[in-house]
Amino acid sequence: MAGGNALLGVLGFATFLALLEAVPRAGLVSPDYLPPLSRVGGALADLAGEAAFWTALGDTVRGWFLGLAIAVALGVTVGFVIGTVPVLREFTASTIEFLRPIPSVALIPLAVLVFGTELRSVLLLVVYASFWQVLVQVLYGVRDVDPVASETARTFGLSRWARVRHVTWPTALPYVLTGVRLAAAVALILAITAELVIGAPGLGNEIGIAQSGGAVARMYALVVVTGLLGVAVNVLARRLERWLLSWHPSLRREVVS
Amino acid sequence: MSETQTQSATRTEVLLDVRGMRKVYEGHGRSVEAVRDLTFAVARGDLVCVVGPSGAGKTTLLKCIAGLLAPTGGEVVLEGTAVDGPPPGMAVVFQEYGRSLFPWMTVRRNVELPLKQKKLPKARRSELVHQALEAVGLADVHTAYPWQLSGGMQQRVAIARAIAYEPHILLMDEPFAAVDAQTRADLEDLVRSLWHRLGVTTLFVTHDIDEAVYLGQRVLVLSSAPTVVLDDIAIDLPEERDQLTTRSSTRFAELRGQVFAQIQRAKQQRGAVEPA
Amino acid sequence: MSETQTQSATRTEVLLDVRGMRKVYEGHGRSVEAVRDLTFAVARGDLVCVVGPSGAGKTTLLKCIAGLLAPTGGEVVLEGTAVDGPPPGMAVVFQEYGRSLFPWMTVRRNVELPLKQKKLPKARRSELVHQALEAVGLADVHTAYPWQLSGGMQQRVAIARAIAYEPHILLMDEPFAAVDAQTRADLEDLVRSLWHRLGVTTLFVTHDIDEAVYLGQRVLVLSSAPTVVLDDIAIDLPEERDQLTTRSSTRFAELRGQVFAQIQRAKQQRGAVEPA
Amino acid sequence: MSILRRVTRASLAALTLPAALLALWWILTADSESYYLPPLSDILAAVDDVWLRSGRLSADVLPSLLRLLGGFLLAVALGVTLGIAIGSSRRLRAFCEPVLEFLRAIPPPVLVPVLMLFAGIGDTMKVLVIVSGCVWPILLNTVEGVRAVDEVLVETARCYGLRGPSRLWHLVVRSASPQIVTGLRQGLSIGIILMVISEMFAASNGLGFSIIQFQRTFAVTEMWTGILLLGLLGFLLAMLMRLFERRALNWYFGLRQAQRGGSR
Amino acid sequence: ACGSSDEGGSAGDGGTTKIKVGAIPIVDVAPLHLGIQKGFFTEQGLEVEVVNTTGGAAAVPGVVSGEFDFAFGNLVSLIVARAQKLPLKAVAEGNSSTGQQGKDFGGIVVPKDSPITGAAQLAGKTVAVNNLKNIGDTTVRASIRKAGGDPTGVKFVELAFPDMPAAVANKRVDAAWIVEPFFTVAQNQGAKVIASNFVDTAPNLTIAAYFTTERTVQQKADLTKRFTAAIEKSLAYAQEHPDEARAVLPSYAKIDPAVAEKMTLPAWSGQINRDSVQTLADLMLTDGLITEKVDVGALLP
Ligand SMILES: Nc1ncnc2c1ncn2[C@@H]1O[C@H](COP(=O)(O)OP(=O)(O)OP(=O)(O)O)[C@@H](O)[C@H]1O
Ligand SMILES: Nc1ncnc2c1ncn2[C@@H]1O[C@H](COP(=O)(O)OP(=O)(O)OP(=O)(O)O)[C@@H](O)[C@H]1O
Ligand SMILES: O=[N+]([O-])[O-]
Ligand SMILES: [Mg+2]
Ligand SMILES: [Mg+2]
Repeated sequence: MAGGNALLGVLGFATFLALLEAVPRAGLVSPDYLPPLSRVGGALADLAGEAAFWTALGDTVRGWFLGLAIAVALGVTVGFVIGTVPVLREFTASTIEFLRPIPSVALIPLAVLVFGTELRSVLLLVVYASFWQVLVQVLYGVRDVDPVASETARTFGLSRWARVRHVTWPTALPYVLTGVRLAAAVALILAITAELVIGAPGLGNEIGIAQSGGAVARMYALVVVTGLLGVAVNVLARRLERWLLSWHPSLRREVVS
Repeated sequence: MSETQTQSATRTEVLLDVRGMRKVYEGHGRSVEAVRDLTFAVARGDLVCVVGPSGAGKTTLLKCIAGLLAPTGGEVVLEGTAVDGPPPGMAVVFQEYGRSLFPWMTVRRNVELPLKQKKLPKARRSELVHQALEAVGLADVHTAYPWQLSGGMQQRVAIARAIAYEPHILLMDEPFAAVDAQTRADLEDLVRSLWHRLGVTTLFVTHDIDEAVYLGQRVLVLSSAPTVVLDDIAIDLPEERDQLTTRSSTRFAELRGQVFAQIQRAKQQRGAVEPA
Repeated sequence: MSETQTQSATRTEVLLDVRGMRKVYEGHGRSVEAVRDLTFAVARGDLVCVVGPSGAGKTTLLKCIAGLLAPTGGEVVLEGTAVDGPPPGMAVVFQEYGRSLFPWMTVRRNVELPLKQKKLPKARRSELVHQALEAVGLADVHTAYPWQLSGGMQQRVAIARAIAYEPHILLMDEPFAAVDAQTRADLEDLVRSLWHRLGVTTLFVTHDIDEAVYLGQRVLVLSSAPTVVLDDIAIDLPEERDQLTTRSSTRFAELRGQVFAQIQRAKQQRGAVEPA
Repeated sequence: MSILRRVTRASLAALTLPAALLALWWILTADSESYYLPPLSDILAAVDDVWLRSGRLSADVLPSLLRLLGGFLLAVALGVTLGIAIGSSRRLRAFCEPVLEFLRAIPPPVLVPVLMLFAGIGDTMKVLVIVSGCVWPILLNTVEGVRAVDEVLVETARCYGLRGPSRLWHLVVRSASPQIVTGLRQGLSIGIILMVISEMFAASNGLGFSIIQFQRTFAVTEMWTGILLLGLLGFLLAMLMRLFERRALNWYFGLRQAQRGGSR
Repeated sequence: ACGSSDEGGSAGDGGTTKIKVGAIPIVDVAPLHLGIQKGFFTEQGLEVEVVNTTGGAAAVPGVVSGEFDFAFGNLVSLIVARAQKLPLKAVAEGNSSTGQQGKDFGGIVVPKDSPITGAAQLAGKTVAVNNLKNIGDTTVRASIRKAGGDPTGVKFVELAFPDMPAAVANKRVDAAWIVEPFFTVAQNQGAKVIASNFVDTAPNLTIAAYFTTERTVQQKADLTKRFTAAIEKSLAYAQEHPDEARAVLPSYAKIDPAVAEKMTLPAWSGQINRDSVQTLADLMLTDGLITEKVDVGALLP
């Protein structure tokens, strides 16, 4: 069954790739601006041979991963604290709504001012943007706890911590994982955007250089790399989900009957 | 507090005191007076059965005693202090048994969780879990998840969890609704032996009159909502009960008839209230 | 198909045919053979009660008949065709009544929804909804949401939904588990009168032996899992039944004893299988 | 009386923390020399000049809002429709997922050149940039919501022959609606971010455009007024969203609250 | 702020000072990279790390915060910053217009079959520039004025240089101000050049400069002197050896070799043309980029 799914996924991706090859070839857009896949593939092969590319990839993955890890840790902690204490939740709601839409991009000058073009600048932006994704999911997840389950826990004298650990956490876990998946993508986007705009080393910077040099195929090759990174991240997240959530209705239904 | 004790010795000490309790559900365009005025007391070590028509407010009452709902009026006093949260040492078997089991834990872990909370050593926990599951006839499903079980099996897991906990107050809300007649009889005897052995003060909600009479020392009959206590019948059957002989005794039939008559009254005078 | 008919006239026409049905649940480290080998037939217009110990596979059987689960082996044939999805004109009352009501709809809309699906005119729908809720004693909760009701009330909403639907096959899985004795008696009579009036072929799962004997024309006794049919007892009580006279008749007591003995057998020889 | 109390409490809850934070900001920056952190008093004093008197409110904020609205609605339509389809079919999900994940990982700024090829440099392009970002949380949450529909409800619906649009609305959408609404909220806030990003390209007006313009011309005080305005806008939109949520999920809040019975 | 170099710019061990220079990875900064390669900076005891920026506006905060010791930025950005009281100081020329009509390293192009033949006809049309309120729109307006047109009705839109050839070819815009290498790319795809806006603005217009803060100039006078000496030597060398300047491009920019071969290089005169900068500042005042007259003397060395 898992094999069948993977096969379908490969099929879907192949269809997509065929489309990418066909659109410029059919003349729907000029291949000068959107080169057909085969040419992008050539550029991709060139990239793979460059040490600098691998360094850039490493830089991006490091910024992304560190940022994501910090954001998830912060988001989950803050989310559970706020979510399980109704007064806190009530009093922070408006502030969260206010801070959340302030785009990281508007913070770029601030980031450069404080941290320069170092990794920490990228981290600031990545953490800021993905933190909200996790936080909000956690808040919703905590809200979704089945009262009968939590009452059961209360009557058996489970402490607040034990209730969080055994009732709230498992209920919120599916939400948290969705949050992590959303945040992972946002973090990747922000890492690359920050590199692009600030000039910190990484794939984004490489994209910027390719763009300002007019190396279209190379630029798309780099874009493809970011996309593939995204796919890899998702595959990992799904693994994690399957492992942690085998009891969840959305997963167990696929096994039963 | 948890030492074994005979019921008669402590009959006079009031453990639970429900005084003029009232509960009105508000909100979402409906305001329902579920319970109008309930007053009764339960002595330490008592086994009280509560019967009443569907929608009478039995679950509401139980939740107020468990400290899960705040009464709109009156008060619930447990061991001398007003209840404002689940008291320690209490176990509840919910009517919504299916939802009260954690779907992310196996049956064994579900039963074990409260014991962990009690900080019992591992060996003792494992022993209690085993005994409890054995007692409800589920010795062979330790590693299954609740949603892999039938309705009656789920309900028995919830019961096992409560008895493994060795509470000194036990609240049960129609705990045998989903099990077959034979299992039900077995479980009834289980509850009585548990009560004997541990001296657990027990409040048992049921809609089965025979069950109420067979199990209880007292049967509280509630009217339909808005609820009051219609009758409080002492069950003077011998302490040692047995499914065959007890149920076929004439006194059993008399008591059964008495409760039945009250319930009929409860159903007929819907709304027309007359406190007991 | 839906015209009123007497049962005897059509006794011979087989509506439902369960042939060598087997069901194994797989997955999550457990593989459970819930049903080993079930074979029986139900004639059009029959009222068959199914009893068996908790975990016997009664719910599993019902779900296979309803086309909600695919049997692992054997087949379920309804009106001559193998079931592979819920057939039209069938109503089911689930054991998990609480979860089978839509929490985002009021009681009325819950009952009305399947009727809308049937494209009945508004006036007719409204009439059916009214009658059904009246019949289960819930005439006054039309605008409440299911979660504002007690457990027994929720279960009665699920029953009202099934009867308002005017099905020609009715499957009920322990439908009266959460209601009180008096209401239960009323609902039993409701089911019988519905069956008389509409000639609905009915399969009724219960764990109450008295109920099974009182309601059914036949009682199927299942063994515990892995399940086979232990006995198929014809209930030769008079067509007109009455809570008082019928239940106190000697034939009733005999039949009751017969079923009870079989159930005892079912419980004792757990695993040791011997088809009926 | 009790309504008054409730309103008072709600406003207190909404205003206390922001007020405290603003006060803190005010005090910390009162005699700030830092070029990039001007005193809050200066920032607030500049709001009137920068946004109200200059007519920027209608010249910049309005077009931004319209584009945001267009992009968001399009994303909702797309996200919910696709989400239901993908959530309901395991095969479709397996088929689409890698491609969707691929597209999702592509940063909108690098998507812009491609979008421009197809949609030009006008508002359509900007709306599409917004869609390209805020469709994901809506889509993902819808998929998860649809996948988690209670089995017993699914079976009930099957038995009563609930099919087609009726099943879709009465079972799938309603049941997934708490999750869908979560997605809408997330999508909205990402939409605002992308509104700013989209105005980094081929724009000549807009709130985000103005902020970036201030940033580039080193008009730091003005830039801060813009950031504040953006936050305020997000806040107001979130409030609207909450109103909608209260209406759409009335049953859900009732269900939870009823089961808690008002006790904590 | 956590800049990389310590107070005083003292030489590290071995007598070299590490500095960070912010520069946009385009043709204009070829001399910097070439100079590093040639060892002109090492001669001055400088070890340069070039950090890519996205242009002057992005480099300014880096310089102000001390993250960069020096950076490359266009003069309009620097004048605007100066008008905002940012204490910036130019230390050397960055690059300049070639001053030859039709043979500059950038200009205004229109689609192949456009009826527009001169800058005067741009009135009322849409023109793409890379940044609004910057050197592009200011100099395009100057072109229109010089051709006798009215610049008030021109509609400018922002478009990144790399996206301009496509926008022109697809007629998304009526005209665009483009610089190399995209200037050549656009012409290869058929676009027509109708004006050289830098040439129209002022003779030998200085476009960009290397700059730092007043504080660095005062407190690290020696470092500033060494950097200036090295970059001026690099500029002169690049001006004299255009082939080497072209050859250094692939080391930091990704330009199609065929285009790199053909395109026009900017001028690296080594001198900031003060008059041209003042002209630019005056135009900015006219066009409303700044609100008060700026004395460019304070900005220039
Ligand atoms: N959350 C709620 N909101 C509004 N009304 C409620 C709520 N819960 C219960 N009620 C109402 O209160 C009354 C008593 O309900 P309760 O659940 O206590 O009855 P019960 O005696 O347990 O019934 P049953 O035997 O059917 O379980 C009913 O009329 C019910 O409709
Ligand atoms: N989803 C499932 N996965 C695995 N095993 C299951 C599943 N559902 C039921 N079973 C198993 O199948 C057997 C029969 O279950 P079923 O629910 O049919 O019993 P039942 O006769 O309805 O019992 P009850 O009277 O308690 O409702 C049980 O042993 C149960 O553990
Ligand atoms: O916060 N973002 O700019 O994405
Ligand atoms: Mg109840
Ligand atoms: Mg069952």
